[in-house]
Amino acid sequence: MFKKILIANRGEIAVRVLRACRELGIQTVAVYSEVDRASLHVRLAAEAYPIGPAASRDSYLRIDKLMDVAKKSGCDALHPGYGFLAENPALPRACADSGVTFIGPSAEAMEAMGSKTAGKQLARRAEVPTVPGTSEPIEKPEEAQELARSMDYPIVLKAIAGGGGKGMRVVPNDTAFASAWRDAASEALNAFGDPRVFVEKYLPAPRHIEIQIFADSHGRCVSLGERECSIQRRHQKVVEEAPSTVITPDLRRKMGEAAVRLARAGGYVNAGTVEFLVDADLNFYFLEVNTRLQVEHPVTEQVTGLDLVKLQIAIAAGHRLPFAWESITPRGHAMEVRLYAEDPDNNFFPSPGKILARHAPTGPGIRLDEGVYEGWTVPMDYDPLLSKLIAWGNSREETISRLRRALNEYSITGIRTNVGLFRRILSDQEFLRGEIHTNWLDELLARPRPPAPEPHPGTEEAALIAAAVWHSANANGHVPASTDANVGPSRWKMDGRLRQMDHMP
Amino acid sequence: MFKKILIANRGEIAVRVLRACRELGIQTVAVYSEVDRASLHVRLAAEAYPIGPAASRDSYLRIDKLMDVAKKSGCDALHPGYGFLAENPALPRACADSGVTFIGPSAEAMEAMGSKTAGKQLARRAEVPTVPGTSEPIEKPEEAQELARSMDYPIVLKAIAGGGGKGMRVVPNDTAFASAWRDAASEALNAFGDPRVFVEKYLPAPRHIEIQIFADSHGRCVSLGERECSIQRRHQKVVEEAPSTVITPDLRRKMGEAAVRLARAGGYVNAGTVEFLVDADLNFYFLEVNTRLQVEHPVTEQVTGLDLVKLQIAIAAGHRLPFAWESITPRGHAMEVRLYAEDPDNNFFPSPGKILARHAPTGPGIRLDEGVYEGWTVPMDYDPLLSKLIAWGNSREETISRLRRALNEYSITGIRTNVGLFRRILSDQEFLRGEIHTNWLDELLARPRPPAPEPHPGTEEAALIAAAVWHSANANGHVPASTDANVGPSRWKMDGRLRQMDHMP
Amino acid sequence: MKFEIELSSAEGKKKHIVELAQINGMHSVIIDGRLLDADAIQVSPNTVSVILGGQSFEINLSRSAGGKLKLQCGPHEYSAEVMDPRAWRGRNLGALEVAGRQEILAPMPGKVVRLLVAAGDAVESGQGLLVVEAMKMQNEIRSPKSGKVERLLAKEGQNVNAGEVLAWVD
Amino acid sequence: MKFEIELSSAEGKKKHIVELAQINGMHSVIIDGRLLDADAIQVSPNTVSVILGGQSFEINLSRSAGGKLKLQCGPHEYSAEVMDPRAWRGRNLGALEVAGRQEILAPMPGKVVRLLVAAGDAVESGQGLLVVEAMKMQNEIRSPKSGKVERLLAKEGQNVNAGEVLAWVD
Repeated sequence: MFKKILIANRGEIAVRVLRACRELGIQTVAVYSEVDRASLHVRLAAEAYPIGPAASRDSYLRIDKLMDVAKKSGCDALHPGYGFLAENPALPRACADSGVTFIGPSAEAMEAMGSKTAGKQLARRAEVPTVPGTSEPIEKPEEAQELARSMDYPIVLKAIAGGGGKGMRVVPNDTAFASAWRDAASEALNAFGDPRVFVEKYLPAPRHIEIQIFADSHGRCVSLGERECSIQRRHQKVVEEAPSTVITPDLRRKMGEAAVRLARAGGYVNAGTVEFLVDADLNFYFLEVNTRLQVEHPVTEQVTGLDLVKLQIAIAAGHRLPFAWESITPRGHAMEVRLYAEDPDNNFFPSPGKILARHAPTGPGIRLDEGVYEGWTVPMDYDPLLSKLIAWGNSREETISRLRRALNEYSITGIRTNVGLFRRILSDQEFLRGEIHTNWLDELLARPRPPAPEPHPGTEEAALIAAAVWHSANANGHVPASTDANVGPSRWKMDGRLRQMDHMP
Repeated sequence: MFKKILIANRGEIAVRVLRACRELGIQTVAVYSEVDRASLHVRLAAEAYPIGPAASRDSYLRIDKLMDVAKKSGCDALHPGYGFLAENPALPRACADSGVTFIGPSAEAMEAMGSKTAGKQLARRAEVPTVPGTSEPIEKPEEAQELARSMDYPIVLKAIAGGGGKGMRVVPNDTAFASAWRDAASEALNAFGDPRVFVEKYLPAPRHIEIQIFADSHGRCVSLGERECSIQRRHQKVVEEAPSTVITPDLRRKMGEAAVRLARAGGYVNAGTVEFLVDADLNFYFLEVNTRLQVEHPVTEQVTGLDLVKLQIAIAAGHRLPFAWESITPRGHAMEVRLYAEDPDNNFFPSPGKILARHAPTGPGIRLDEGVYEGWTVPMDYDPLLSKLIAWGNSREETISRLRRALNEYSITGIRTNVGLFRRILSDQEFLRGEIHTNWLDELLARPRPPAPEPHPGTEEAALIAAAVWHSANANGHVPASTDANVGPSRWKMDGRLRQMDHMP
Repeated sequence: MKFEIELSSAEGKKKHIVELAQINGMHSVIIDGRLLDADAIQVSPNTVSVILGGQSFEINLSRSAGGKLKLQCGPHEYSAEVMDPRAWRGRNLGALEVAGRQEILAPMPGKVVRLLVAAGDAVESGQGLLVVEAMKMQNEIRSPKSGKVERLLAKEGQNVNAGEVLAWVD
Repeated sequence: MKFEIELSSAEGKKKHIVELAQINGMHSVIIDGRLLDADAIQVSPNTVSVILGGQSFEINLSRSAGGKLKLQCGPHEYSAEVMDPRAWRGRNLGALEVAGRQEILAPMPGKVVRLLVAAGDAVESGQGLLVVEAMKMQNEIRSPKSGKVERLLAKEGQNVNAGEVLAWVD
């Protein structure tokens, strides 16, 4: 097994990988940009090295610096997490050159399956159904627009190097084409350093359902079942669950076999996800392969009981998959919500800044994969994902009720988060009935917001009292109690503590 | 189902019950003593009422006040948690008088099984093996000492109303009898308001293994399997796990059947735990019945996937047990450690006080049932249990490695905790081999402490730097960054921030 | 102690007089003359727990850029302006709003990646003015009204802070 | 800035000179004359993160009753006395210890439930002096030395604070 692993990422996924290493008794090395010095993954790591300025292209995307750190600190393996360089074949190549094991597929497998176009070609060869469209990048906008017209709108533009909806635009009609092309290309360039996009027929109201696969280097390849990821905003997943409410055992087997067929055709090793679109008649079409760990992997972990990151590490170390698919018995239902630093009441604008207060939920059925802490300043330079809240229950209903309970306990002060969005989603009748598709959330958000629930009687008075108490405690630069070793209880507890008028119930 | 439940408890268990109510859509009413106004269970509850001074006997043990709150707030049910009045038949009786459903067994069942002596008599009738000794309370110390001599030392004195090792003393020889009797009686009086104790033969080096049972009001009674609770200090459980490393499927069945037999004989309804001592030859002896939810119930929840508190509520509402034992398939291994506010380096003296800083672990396989928060002052008036940290894994090894990982992340500043004790236990070879018994921990603690692991090179320099940085930031009453809405980053980040000498790795 | 507090919510704003008083030794709250059965305590630097007639409320507070108090109580949000006795008179009535002309503020810190209009352009309400990138997302800032771009202060490539004026539309 | 810091651990105590300096614009740390490759930042009110030659340390700090600094770094604990330039001279060398005579201090806040000895009694080392109850546990306070109970300040039923003197044994 490995001695020391370089975690070439930041935020919650760096923390997630770090914890898996700890549990395996493997030492950890973190890297950080200038604005990440105080980040949780740096605090928790055994070793940490700076790799440059805030901008990703100068730090987390700099393979040369990563290799320097790996050598300098004596790492024998590297975990890329997701995003950044996770799907860039240059990274496994550089690792090979430096004698560091890359925890993930080979550069060749990435190229054979990673890019949307290559993946599509492979899918056709492996007889996996695909969505109509081009599979080659198109250089000239005019050319692409011609093709779009010939295919009939709506079409969708996708970045070759894309993922997570970045560099992706749906084009409803011909007039919208030009600006959509511009946005997609520039977003793709910013996010992946590659502006190339291609054109695909746009399926209305499909579901996004993906299969988690695992392949070892000894020829075994298995499916760990599906994740339902249809709740998306601007093509960005925000809620994921397993199992899907529409997948039958038979369909699950078919999709699993298709995914495994594809992986074998690509000579794939380690963890991967095969994304499908599923239409109203439960036909499934290959969408793309993510040649890495997914953000939403905990959903699969909670129902299978497996630790996918530990499995990735074991497979990279040459171990055999310690099980046959038959032995995996999913249990209950799991659901994840992605907590972002963004303002749902204001166009979901990003909301970086200092976290002044934070109360995180715990208790039965609740898992929190987090990358933040109270007092930390969320930088403006990276993806706004703060934490992932995952609930498990015996049924979808229990899982949702636990998620609701946890979200009610979750509060964060100082920055805006999208917690309110989940309150709305988790109480929507269509969602509760499982009647969802990839446009469902955008349509929900386009509808007039339902009137906010009446505040409980007294809420306004309580707010007024709180304002007065807080003002009198903090207005004159008073140091609140719990924040300093040296001062006593807060002024209010000292001389201003309000007491019940009548002490007996 | 119930509309509103009164939670007649405090601390982590009050929070635990409150969360179950939330998930069931049931309103919650909390009660608090004067020193608990700022406690977590009060903050999270929908309603909260004061019930008097700090001393339990003036607040949490006052049935009349609880009934007043129940009436005033319109509760239709009451959950007692554990400890306090949970095993006092007067509470269910008072509830019945006020038309409030008591979530637990009937007063009669409590009396028939609750007290150690009555439980023993019942066990004999139900042909469940018991430990030799008296089953009646003994009033006169002389009388008890006579009996002790006749039974041969060592013997053990136990409080009739006892639980959690309170009012319990092992007596090695005749000379130690008098003081042991005095301590047991006075501790029993303080803890339960009942000084009566009885005498029992003391089995050397037994295991404490208990069976979780559930009975509904429609005649179904099932066993949810065992919990291994042999890791105890002064007869107080500190680590619990399931399954036990020594229980065979056959023995599990036998013990389960015995427990169910006992429950049926006592006409028992709702959740209960039948405690057994298991000797080296795997003979099991009935110890006592706990007619309530156990502190360590999460261990069973993590392996069965069931929510025992929700089950308690459903059964009290007259629902049928929603399963047959056959359908419960335990998965993996679960282990709980009890985090106490006590100082393992100083005779485990209690350590109440203000929690200045707190970093709690999260992530895969980790559950935290907590009753505290940063900034809260732990009162000196109650049990020192702060939180319960529970880990789940596919194997005992994985579970232990997750628990170790979580304990390394767990830090609490301002008060002492027993986290260090668990570091020692979880790295002990005998523990790792599962070679444990109820005296094992006390023997471990009696042995000379193994030399502390060498601090990593640089730890001392790091401490010196931290001291200098913290001093310069806090010495002159400076408000640290993360603690106030109005001030900017901490002084160190402002003008004194230390930077890496060479920026490149 | 007596406070004049203007509380604003989605429903509108209203002034209240909140008095933290002592009545024969007991602390108590009087709001707009009504004596309330209340118990409040600051449980952490930015959180106050209020129990009002047995109902338990938890309010998170922070200071907004504008100096107002932001209050969150579960899903409900308020903003408050507190005037305590010390500051009672001679208080600033808040920044004057430039009537008619709208200031376009940066909603978050980020980088101006593209200008979609030029000073002097006529714009429709909802029309995109410029694109600000933050956290790898491109966010189009739209015009709140139909009118004319009076001034365009932001430049492409410029880093802006939250609340910074990007343009004026009149 | 320069600090004289006395660091105590299980292994003993030692004085160090810690200098937070600037060398051609770069901040740096010098301990006892050695220049270190270090980066430190206060991540929360009671926590400092230190990266020393690539090793990441997290230290939790708090002020002990005695005014000393308590430091926790994972399982390792230190206490420190910091003298900064301002307090350099004329500093208090710490409370004098009463030689020979031992003060018996309450290890935690609680209630004295039973006295096991009387003033004037001869006691063995390890012998119980009194019982303090806190958090429902009875804790026997034992004599640190063999000798005579010179004074017994605690009374049965009395509430005591942590660090309060209960008795003197000489």
